[in-house]
Amino acid sequence: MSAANLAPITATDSLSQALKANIIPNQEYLLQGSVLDSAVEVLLHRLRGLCDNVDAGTETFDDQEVCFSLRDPNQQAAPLMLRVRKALDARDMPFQLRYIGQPDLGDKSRPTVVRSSLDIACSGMLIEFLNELGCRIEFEYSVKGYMFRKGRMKITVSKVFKISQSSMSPEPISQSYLVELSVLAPQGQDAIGEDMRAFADQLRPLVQLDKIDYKRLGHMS
Amino acid sequence: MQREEKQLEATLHAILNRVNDLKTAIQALISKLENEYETINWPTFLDNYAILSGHLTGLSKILQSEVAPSLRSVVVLPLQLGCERDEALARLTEGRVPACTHDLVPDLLRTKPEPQAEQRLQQFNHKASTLSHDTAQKQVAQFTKVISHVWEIISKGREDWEGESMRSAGMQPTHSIADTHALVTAVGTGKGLRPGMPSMGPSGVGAPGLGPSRGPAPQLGPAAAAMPKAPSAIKTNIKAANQIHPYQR
Amino acid sequence: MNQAINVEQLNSALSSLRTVRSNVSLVFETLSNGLRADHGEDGKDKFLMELQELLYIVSNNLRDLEQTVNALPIPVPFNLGNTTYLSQETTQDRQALYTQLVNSYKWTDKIHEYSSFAQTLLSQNSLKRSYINSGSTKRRGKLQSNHNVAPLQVDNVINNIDRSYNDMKITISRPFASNAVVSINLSHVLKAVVAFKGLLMEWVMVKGYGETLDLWTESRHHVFRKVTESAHAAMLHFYSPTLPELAVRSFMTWLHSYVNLFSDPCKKCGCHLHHTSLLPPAWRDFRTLEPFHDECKQ
Amino acid sequence: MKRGKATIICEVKNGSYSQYPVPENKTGTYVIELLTKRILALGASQQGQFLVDCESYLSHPQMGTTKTVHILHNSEQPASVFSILESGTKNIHVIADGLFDLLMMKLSQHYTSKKQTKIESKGPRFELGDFCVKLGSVTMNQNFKGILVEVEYRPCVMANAVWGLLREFLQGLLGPTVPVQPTQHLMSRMNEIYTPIDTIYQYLEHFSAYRKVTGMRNN
Repeated sequence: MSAANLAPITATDSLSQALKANIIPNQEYLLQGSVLDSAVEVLLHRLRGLCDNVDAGTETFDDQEVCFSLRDPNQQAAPLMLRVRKALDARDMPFQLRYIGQPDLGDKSRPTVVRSSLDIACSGMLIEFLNELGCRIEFEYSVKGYMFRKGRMKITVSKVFKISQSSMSPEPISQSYLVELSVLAPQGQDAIGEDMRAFADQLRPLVQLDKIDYKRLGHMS
Repeated sequence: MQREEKQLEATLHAILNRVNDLKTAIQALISKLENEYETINWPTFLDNYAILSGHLTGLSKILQSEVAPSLRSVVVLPLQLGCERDEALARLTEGRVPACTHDLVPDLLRTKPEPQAEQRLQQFNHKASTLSHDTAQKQVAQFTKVISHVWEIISKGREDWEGESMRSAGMQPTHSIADTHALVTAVGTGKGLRPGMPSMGPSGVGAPGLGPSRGPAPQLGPAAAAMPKAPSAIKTNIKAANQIHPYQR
Repeated sequence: MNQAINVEQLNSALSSLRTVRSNVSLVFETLSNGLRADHGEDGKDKFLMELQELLYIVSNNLRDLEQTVNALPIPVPFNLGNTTYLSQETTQDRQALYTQLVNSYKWTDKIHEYSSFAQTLLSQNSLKRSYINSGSTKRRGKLQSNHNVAPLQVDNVINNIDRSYNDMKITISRPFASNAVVSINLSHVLKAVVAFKGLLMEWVMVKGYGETLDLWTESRHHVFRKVTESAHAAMLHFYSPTLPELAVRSFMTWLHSYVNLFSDPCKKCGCHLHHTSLLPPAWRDFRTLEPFHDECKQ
Repeated sequence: MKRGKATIICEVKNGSYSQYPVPENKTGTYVIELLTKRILALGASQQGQFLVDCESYLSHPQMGTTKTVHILHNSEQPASVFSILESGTKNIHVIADGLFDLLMMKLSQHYTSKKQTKIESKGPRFELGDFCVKLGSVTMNQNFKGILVEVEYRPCVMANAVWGLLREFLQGLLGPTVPVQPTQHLMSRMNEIYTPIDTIYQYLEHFSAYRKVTGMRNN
């Protein structure tokens, strides 16, 4: 009997192996900023010069994101947030289901926000599934913009739109584009944060990419 | 006696090394000046002076240290002065000192500063010692003032220059902190994205946000009416259903 | 006689041309070498003198050449076709004509060779399907037009067939110039691709519903390889160069009968699967279109 | 979504296998060996092993009506996790990548795993012409429960068209007296294009039946 005839290991086993080896990219390193509409062209131009995936023009995306929350049944912990993203410009692509944990800003010496993150590609009736699971839609919006890649770093420059009730054209939230620089990596690879800082510095003074705690901002206003 | 000799030798060796270092550094400096004066990067060139001064302090440290005292007791006695070329000396000095002549020896073997210099030094020392504490303080303050003024001018100039470079690209400020915060909170907590409830935190209690029905909306059976995606027409249903789903409250 | 003189004159013209060339190259060589040691102290003047001398020689030679050329009788222009333009372009790399000429010569030569072989073979073997036996020159003319039909006409024929079936979708593409490659989607059962030459079918490949279609790779499923075999047989069976449209239509009708490939049992043994090959009935009778196993069809 | 191939899964029960009386104590291995011999005699070649497992999670009682999430893996689609949510009469499925298992861990407050009902079907996998046959012995909590035979006919994507053919094949393999019935799920999707989730639904239906039997016995 050849090696191919050995019994396949169960999915749970392979998952726990992967967990042990720490190869699952479940941490997101994140820097955020924005750029005014008037300056976005300059930023794009600069990114075209800096990034890898620009041979065949810039990559665009047009996504819709729905944010769900799942209450803790014991009312103890904060509700679990799940986000579903689907591409409006490529309808046959799978949905992206995301779990994002609490952001950890750390002290001043930490270069980026770190938050736990699970990125799961899904197909099927995901929205309905989440609804039935007990999730509740918190809010939704659409994002439209450009995606760049530099090594492991992902840079998105996007406009955030409110979803309008009627068939009106979607209404942008502000006169700026949201700029995000992120890397998904397994736990403990903090060195990437320095790389991200270095890259963020290249975009100054056009964009100021920073660690931003939206939780605190939300309470402030 | 032998131990002392050994010590002396070691000290001399150390001094020689230092002097050699200094020499090579000076050589490098000179050759740079002569050969690369067109392409030279002046800030890095200044670093050469730092190297020189490093070597100098190293040398003076050795000379000041306790190992040195034996040197003070050693006398260098010019045995022979002459105008003839001394090959051995020339080789030792790499051709700089061809002969041990009368006009060179006083400079080379000097152990004290020149009398004129000594005099001036004394003058300065005297002036410093006679200066009152108050005047000294005053002068220091004045000096700091001048320096901080210069610093201000420079930093202002830099700001202007940076602003200029941005303006020359055809823009006023390119980003706004307020917009950044608005966008980040919107994406993070949904602020401004929930129709009908403008600034509610993520844990907001109350009627669920009524998301407009979207693209491939799932078919909502009567059982699913509890879901917040239901159109507003069946708001009452939501309430009723909420009782069935206590966790939704 | 006259011709002999011509040759002599030509020769002298050519030789004077050669002299001009060699002297001109001498000028350039001297120029490129520049001042040499043997020019001595006031080398500049000497060098200029030398150059002047050489230029003088060249101009003399040029005059000679002009004289001899003028003395030549004006030749009757040859008709060289496009090759006359060869002289207009001097750099070899830019015209790239030579290799093309050689290639086209080679191909014409090959075609000539093969066609003579084909001619002998065809005259020896009397193929039943071929029109050659009929010997009628009229039909021959017709056949040629079947190999070389206007794309529009082919489109019409195929689109007509497409319209007559609901569950068989036929799409035409022309990846290779004018010849159509037709891909057929038969319900959710199979896909096929047929290469046409004019209105004559040249190649068929059948594959499963989920597979990617191309002309050359075989299906990964046994059953569709079998169907491909049958389709080749059918293509040859229906071949009729005189009535190409009928052939295509009959082939398509036959192919359409595979819509029940998996659901209908064999007419002979009554089973879905043949007991040894474990294949469904992958053969369709040409006339009745009834399903049979390959092994049951006799 | 990737297209699948028409597959039926048939349960081999002791009773229906009456032609070859099987001693009670060694049912599983004996039947598997017997079927292996038969299928090899038909000219099949063994191509590895297969494994389908299913774990079910129950919603927290605080969350109202009980809902069940079944998480299934199939070694034929090793990078995918199939998740089926049973809510009342409705079944909603999602096909996700492997990280979905991690998400279920995050949801452990809301959905708790019923470890004792973890069930799997595992065994050799054969290829025979265009057929792929999998002989799985079903174990729940290390206890042997029965045998499921999966037959996949790869050229065809419509269950309806190929049903007769598959039944003929299965009856040829298992014996003509074995009743071959499509599962409820397959019945409803006879005229659709078959996808891997359809296989998963069939397994789930069979697995649920096994669990029910166990539950009754326990009562």
